[in-house]
Amino acid sequence: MKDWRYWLAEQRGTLVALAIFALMFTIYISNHPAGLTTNVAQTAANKGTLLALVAMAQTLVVITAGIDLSVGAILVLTNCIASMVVTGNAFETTLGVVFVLFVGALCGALNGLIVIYGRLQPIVATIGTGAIFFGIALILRPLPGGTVNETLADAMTGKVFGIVPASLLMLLAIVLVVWLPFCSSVIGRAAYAAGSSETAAYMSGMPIRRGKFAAYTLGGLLASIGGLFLTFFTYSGQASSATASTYTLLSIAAVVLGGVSLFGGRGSAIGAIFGAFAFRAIGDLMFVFDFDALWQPLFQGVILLLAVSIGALGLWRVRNRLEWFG
Amino acid sequence: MSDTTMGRISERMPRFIRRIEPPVAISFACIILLLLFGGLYSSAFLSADYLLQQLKVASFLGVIATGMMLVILLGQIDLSVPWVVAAGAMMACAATAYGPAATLAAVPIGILCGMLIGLVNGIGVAYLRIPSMIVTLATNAVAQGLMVVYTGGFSPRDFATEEMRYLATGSLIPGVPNALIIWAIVGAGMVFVLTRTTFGRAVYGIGNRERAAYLSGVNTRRVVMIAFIAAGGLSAFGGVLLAGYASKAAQGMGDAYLLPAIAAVVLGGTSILGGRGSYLGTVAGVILITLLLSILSVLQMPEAGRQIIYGVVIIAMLLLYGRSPANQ
Amino acid sequence: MIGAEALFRMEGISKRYGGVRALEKAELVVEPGRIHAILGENGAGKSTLIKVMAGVVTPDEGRMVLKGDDVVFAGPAAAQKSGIACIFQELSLIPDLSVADNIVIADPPQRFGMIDRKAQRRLAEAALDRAGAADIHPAALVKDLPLSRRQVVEIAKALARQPQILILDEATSALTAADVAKVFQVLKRLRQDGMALLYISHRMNEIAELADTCTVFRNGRNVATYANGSKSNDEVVEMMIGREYHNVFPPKPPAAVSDRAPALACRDLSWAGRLKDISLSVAAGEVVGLGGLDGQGQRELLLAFFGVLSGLSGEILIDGKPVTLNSPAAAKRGEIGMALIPEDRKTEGLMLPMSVRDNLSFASLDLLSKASVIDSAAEQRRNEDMLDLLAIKTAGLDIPVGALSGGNQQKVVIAKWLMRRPRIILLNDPTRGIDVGTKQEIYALLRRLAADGAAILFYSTDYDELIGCCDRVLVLYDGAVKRELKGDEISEHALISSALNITGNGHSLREGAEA
Amino acid sequence: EGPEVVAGPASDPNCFVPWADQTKFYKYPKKDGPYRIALANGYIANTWRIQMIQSAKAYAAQPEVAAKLKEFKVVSTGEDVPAQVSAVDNFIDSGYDAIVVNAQNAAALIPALKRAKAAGVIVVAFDGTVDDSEDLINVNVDQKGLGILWANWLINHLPNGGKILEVRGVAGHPVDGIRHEGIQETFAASGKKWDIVEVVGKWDDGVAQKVTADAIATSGPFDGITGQGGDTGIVQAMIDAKHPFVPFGGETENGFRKFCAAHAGDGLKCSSAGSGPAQVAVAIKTAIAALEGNVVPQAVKLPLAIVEDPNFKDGTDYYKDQSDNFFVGNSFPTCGIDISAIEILNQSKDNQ
Ligand SMILES: Nc1ncnc2c1ncn2[C@@H]1O[C@H](COP(=O)(O)OP(=O)(O)OP(=O)(O)O)[C@@H](O)[C@H]1O
Ligand SMILES: Nc1ncnc2c1ncn2[C@@H]1O[C@H](COP(=O)(O)OP(=O)(O)OP(=O)(O)O)[C@@H](O)[C@H]1O
Ligand SMILES: [Mg+2]
Ligand SMILES: [Mg+2]
Repeated sequence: MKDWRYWLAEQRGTLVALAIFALMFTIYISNHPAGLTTNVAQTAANKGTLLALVAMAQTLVVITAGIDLSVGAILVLTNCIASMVVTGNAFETTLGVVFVLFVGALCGALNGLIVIYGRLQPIVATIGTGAIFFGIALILRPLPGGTVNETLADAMTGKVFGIVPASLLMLLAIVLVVWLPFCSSVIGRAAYAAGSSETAAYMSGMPIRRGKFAAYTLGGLLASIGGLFLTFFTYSGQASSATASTYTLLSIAAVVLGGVSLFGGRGSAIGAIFGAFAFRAIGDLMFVFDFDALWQPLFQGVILLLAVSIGALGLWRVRNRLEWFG
Repeated sequence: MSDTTMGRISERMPRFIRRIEPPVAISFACIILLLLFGGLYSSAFLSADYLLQQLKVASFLGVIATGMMLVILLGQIDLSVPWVVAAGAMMACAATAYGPAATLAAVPIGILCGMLIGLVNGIGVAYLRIPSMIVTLATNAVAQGLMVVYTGGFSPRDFATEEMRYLATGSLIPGVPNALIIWAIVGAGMVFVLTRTTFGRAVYGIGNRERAAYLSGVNTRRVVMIAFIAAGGLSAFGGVLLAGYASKAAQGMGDAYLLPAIAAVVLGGTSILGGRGSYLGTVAGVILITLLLSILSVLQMPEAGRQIIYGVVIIAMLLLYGRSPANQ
Repeated sequence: MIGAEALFRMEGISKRYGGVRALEKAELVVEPGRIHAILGENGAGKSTLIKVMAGVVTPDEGRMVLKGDDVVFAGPAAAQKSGIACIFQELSLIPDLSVADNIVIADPPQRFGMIDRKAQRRLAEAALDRAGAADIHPAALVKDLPLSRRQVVEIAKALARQPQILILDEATSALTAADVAKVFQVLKRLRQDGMALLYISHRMNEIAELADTCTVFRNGRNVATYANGSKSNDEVVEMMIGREYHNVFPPKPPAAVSDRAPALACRDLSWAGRLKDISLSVAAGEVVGLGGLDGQGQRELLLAFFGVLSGLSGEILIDGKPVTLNSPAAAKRGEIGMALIPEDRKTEGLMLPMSVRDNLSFASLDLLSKASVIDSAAEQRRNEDMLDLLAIKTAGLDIPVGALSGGNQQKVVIAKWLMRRPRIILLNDPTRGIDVGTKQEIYALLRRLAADGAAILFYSTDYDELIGCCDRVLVLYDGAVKRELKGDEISEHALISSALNITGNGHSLREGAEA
Repeated sequence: EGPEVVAGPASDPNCFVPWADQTKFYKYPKKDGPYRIALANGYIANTWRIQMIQSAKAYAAQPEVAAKLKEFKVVSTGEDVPAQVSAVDNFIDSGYDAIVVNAQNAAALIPALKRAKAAGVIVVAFDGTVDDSEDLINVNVDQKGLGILWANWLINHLPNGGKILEVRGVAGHPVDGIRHEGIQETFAASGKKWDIVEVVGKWDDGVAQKVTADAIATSGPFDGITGQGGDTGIVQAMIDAKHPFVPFGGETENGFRKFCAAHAGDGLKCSSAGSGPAQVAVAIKTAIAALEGNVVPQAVKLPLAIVEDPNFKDGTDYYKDQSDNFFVGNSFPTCGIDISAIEILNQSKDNQ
């Protein structure tokens, strides 16, 4: 029985991401003036969770061999909407949350429809929809501001029992409620299959359209959870194109660090979560090392370059050069 | 439906037009439509002044998009454009601090800096087999870091040299901006490379199927690396021209060029998956994007509306002709 | 046959692609409990016909009747629901999913809306077992399997659906005799169980052994339907190609003894545990075959010569001189002059969306250019020469090579290398999926090239081909040369027994399978 | 615990000018020095921010300031708002005494301010201020006043009204919005007839130049121009298009002032005012004062660094031979802060 070897091979990307994260985070914590206190953990968890949500959203789309360059814009749009509707009493707040999630799913669904029925390449289709989503965000929130139900916001960004960051529990819940059911359903398998070989999937009679549509829609949904969380984080909404493009690019970096193949069909959202946390830990190193402020961006760039080059180590093992080409 | 209509229309056209692919034809048609639309608002949109100015401004994007196209034809992408543009411009201007010889060589120095970053991209993509989307993201961050350090610590000189000014804003042929001539030369070079040289064939081949190209005895890694170096050099050259236009270099001057460059290439009918596309399409795409942005700006459309229209136009145009074939 | 009720019937089916008539009023009657073979040269319309049956292609006209009811399939899923399972020529496995995932892909077992992995595993193991491939691990990823194993997985996948009609479009083209024998046992059992089978193959001996009924297609029409065995081989081939047909293999010249160093040789070549101390030599003018079961290192050996593998130990000698080749680019260069016709034309040989011209020239660009600038006139001339030489059927040099029939695509792959006039030609199963007419041309061509001084090393899964074509055959087993057969020693018997590494009197597996 | 609200005036009334009459005065519990102070910066890759960081370092290195500081740490987190908020959290957790913030999105700091207050950490925001919270000290120039100033300059120079080109900043940014508001309101209140053409220059010379060129070609000529940034590019576009020089209300870029000085005689009458990067030094100074237990206003209003035609002097108001890209207005004499922009730019790597 060498089943575990197959399992290991399948999870390699996730495990590498976990290892990078563990390494970076250990360096960070062992140099942190305060050490690993619950507050430090909470700060790291909140920041990581936000990126992890966007990275998961990106993963869903990337699995289908697509890419969502509008994911940051969805984040920003839902952030702006959340800063308007997630207020008031418990009932109103709940309605607001549902509405925000609905809008996110709608944006994702729109992407999906354009890609599936419009037969456009995802990368350009989402450049277009991203501009549209951002434009709407700007109409809704020409200036930063707004409010959010602070009780809910503090609860979601706080600690449960004074120890466990609530954001991590939320992430866990999302994995259990959204990700695991998705990837072990027929629809999810169709999404993977479409990403791996769309023709073969079609010939095999798989519901590839539904699979892709579900992936894009859930991607939008996850991005909107990110938007909600961003609102909890900041108590406000801002239509910032910088935020949109930053998170789009970071989500791609996190997804790759998390071992998800940009060519589709391979990888998991759990890997992307570790990728996101690893990426955040890279940024945190800045905090604990006494770098001149002007050298920090360079340092961060170099670390990123090194981190993405880790995958290249596998090249040493390649003895058949055709394996270069996947 | 649109395919067959197009087919029928194209049959009635003269032969040389018929050979132009639908994306190119539609892009040019959209350009004319856009101008007519602008002309309704103000006849100034149809003035030679305005059009030449658009072509001049389009030249910067055109040079940058040329490099982007080369990379996209390989099935890759270059996200390092923003800071390669800035680095090229800043380094070219910086050269002026190092004596008259360096000042004369400012333009090549700027381009060389871009090629160096392109080299790192190329090594990462071709030899380390890292997805281009992520290597170029990282080199963009590194280039930004370098420029921040440089600006903060080296008392940078950032005036464009006379030569740079001349290249971007002068006019050797009266009435025709030099930038446009440069774009024409770069474009002609690109057309020649793509259609007539072994390198161009290899680019298309690799874009279609790198494995088959490798087994055909093409040094695919070298081709990919050279393409990235060229793309870096062209981005930097675009930056140098921009610096000449603005008469100075600045941080962040390349930010506005990444997505338009990709959009221009794709609107011009080049497949984002690689292996397919013609330079004429990129020319159309560049002019289209430049005009669209300019007209929306001048119409004083609020930023929100502009973003929405920009997005809608991209999607609508691609729906017209950029669709992948239906499932057989 | 008489009295058996037609399970499925196709009437007046036509399909055009632009100007190409893939099918023209095609008819087909499928009956339960019978194996129906479909024959025809490349591009005759066989694949198109079954794609119509499988719901992949919508016909322009005609009707299909399943158990007396008219049916129209909206897509492959609809056809599958009606009990039609199809193994497509170009396979339809998902490379990044596991074997088990692929086998149950159409209808995975579910619990509470989730896929039940345990049940899936059981189903997959059972299906693999039935297909005679219990050695394939259900958790392995399909992309890690060689083509021959993938074909078996595809068969298992079709079996797992328990269809009423099973279609195999060249589903065994990459299998060696041993695997084919196992598959045949399965197919015959299915026939007994009352399933209707459609079988497409270019291997005449397989059809002779397996089929009950045969239908011959030519240019999109059915030419004849007859009971198997009622026509001679040559008659059948003549129906297929529409002209007279004789001996398949060109005569072999007498072995010439030369004291020149062999054009290609290797000494103690080993690689990554997959090649073990291989020593061989191929002289100019010689056609040397590589035999053995699939996956015994033949592919790796060819790749090793062609500079694709790194970490080789041992020596490769060209004209007696040791060389180090680090890439195909190095291997094809002037002094070496090597060419490799790769295994999979669709991913390794061609760029399907590019024109015939671009593909033909692609390996020879260095010869067709001065200072890297392509000489279009020379290119045009050389391309036209190659079209003539190999009689490639194409509507022009500027159409995408993907629009040619499979056989013509294969000719383009060969032509693109012959354009370089290589001195050493490595071929990896070059006639897979190619009709007999074309095969014959390729055999003749190989002989001509050898006569002109080329050294040819030729791997084939088809024993007849090795027997008919090769001066010598080296049989590989587990990465090592087990046996060298010369002249009259090359027989099916000898090939099979040495392939299985059986010493003494191994009996033919095909005979065994028939029992 | 938070500060005690006391009556004014501030300990250094010349420097710590309260924003408005109602502005509260704070007296934080006195802490013993030397202090650990952190600067949480966001984006860094533009000249203003680089200059700001250099100014902060130069100020913190001044002997009398350095004597009060045990540690001065700078972290830049890029354009990512949550990352900056987390950096603030991290500084709180690491026990810094005060945090100075140049916020990407000031409104987003509010939750972090709660945590800072609970931990007894003083937060001073500058450049972008948090108006909806009183758990910090704001330090800023009057951005709206800037818009009003520019508009008034044009109104004064164009007695009959006319056609104005307004080049705006980054859409969605509060500073752009408030400056725009100031400009619009002032023009509307002037009672003259104005035709205002708005384009978006994103505070970037290249973008501003391009949109100005387009605007001139299609809607020009203009009688007056106001630009929030990228003004060098705007003038460059005028020159390239041979647009006549007209009155101009703009920022404090050296390049812009160079043009203003050179072409004043041709009609380029400028009002150049803005928010110098050295306001970071005022913010640090405020933080130290608060830590020392001195009375400070909750919101400090900085003077605008204004130079208007015909007062442009080479060597003080602009530097002819230096880069176009830095912001000249960099001294706050009322606070005793005079960090010459040119000095910090020329600070070589070695003597930092
Ligand atoms: N998708 C398509 N587009 C255009 N032409 C097609 C297409 N599919 C098939 N054809 C044409 O239809 C004809 C029949 O093709 P088909 O694949 O059915 O041949 P075949 O009998 O399967 O040949 P082979 O033995 O090579 O598999 C060919 O001449 C081919 O040119
Ligand atoms: N996308 C396409 N466009 C145009 N023609 C096509 C296309 N796909 C297939 N064809 C036509 O189909 C014919 C055969 O195609 P197909 O792929 O079925 O061949 P094949 O069955 O793979 O051939 P072989 O059996 O020799 O391997 C070709 O002659 C070609 O003209
Ligand atoms: Mg076929
Ligand atoms: Mg075929």
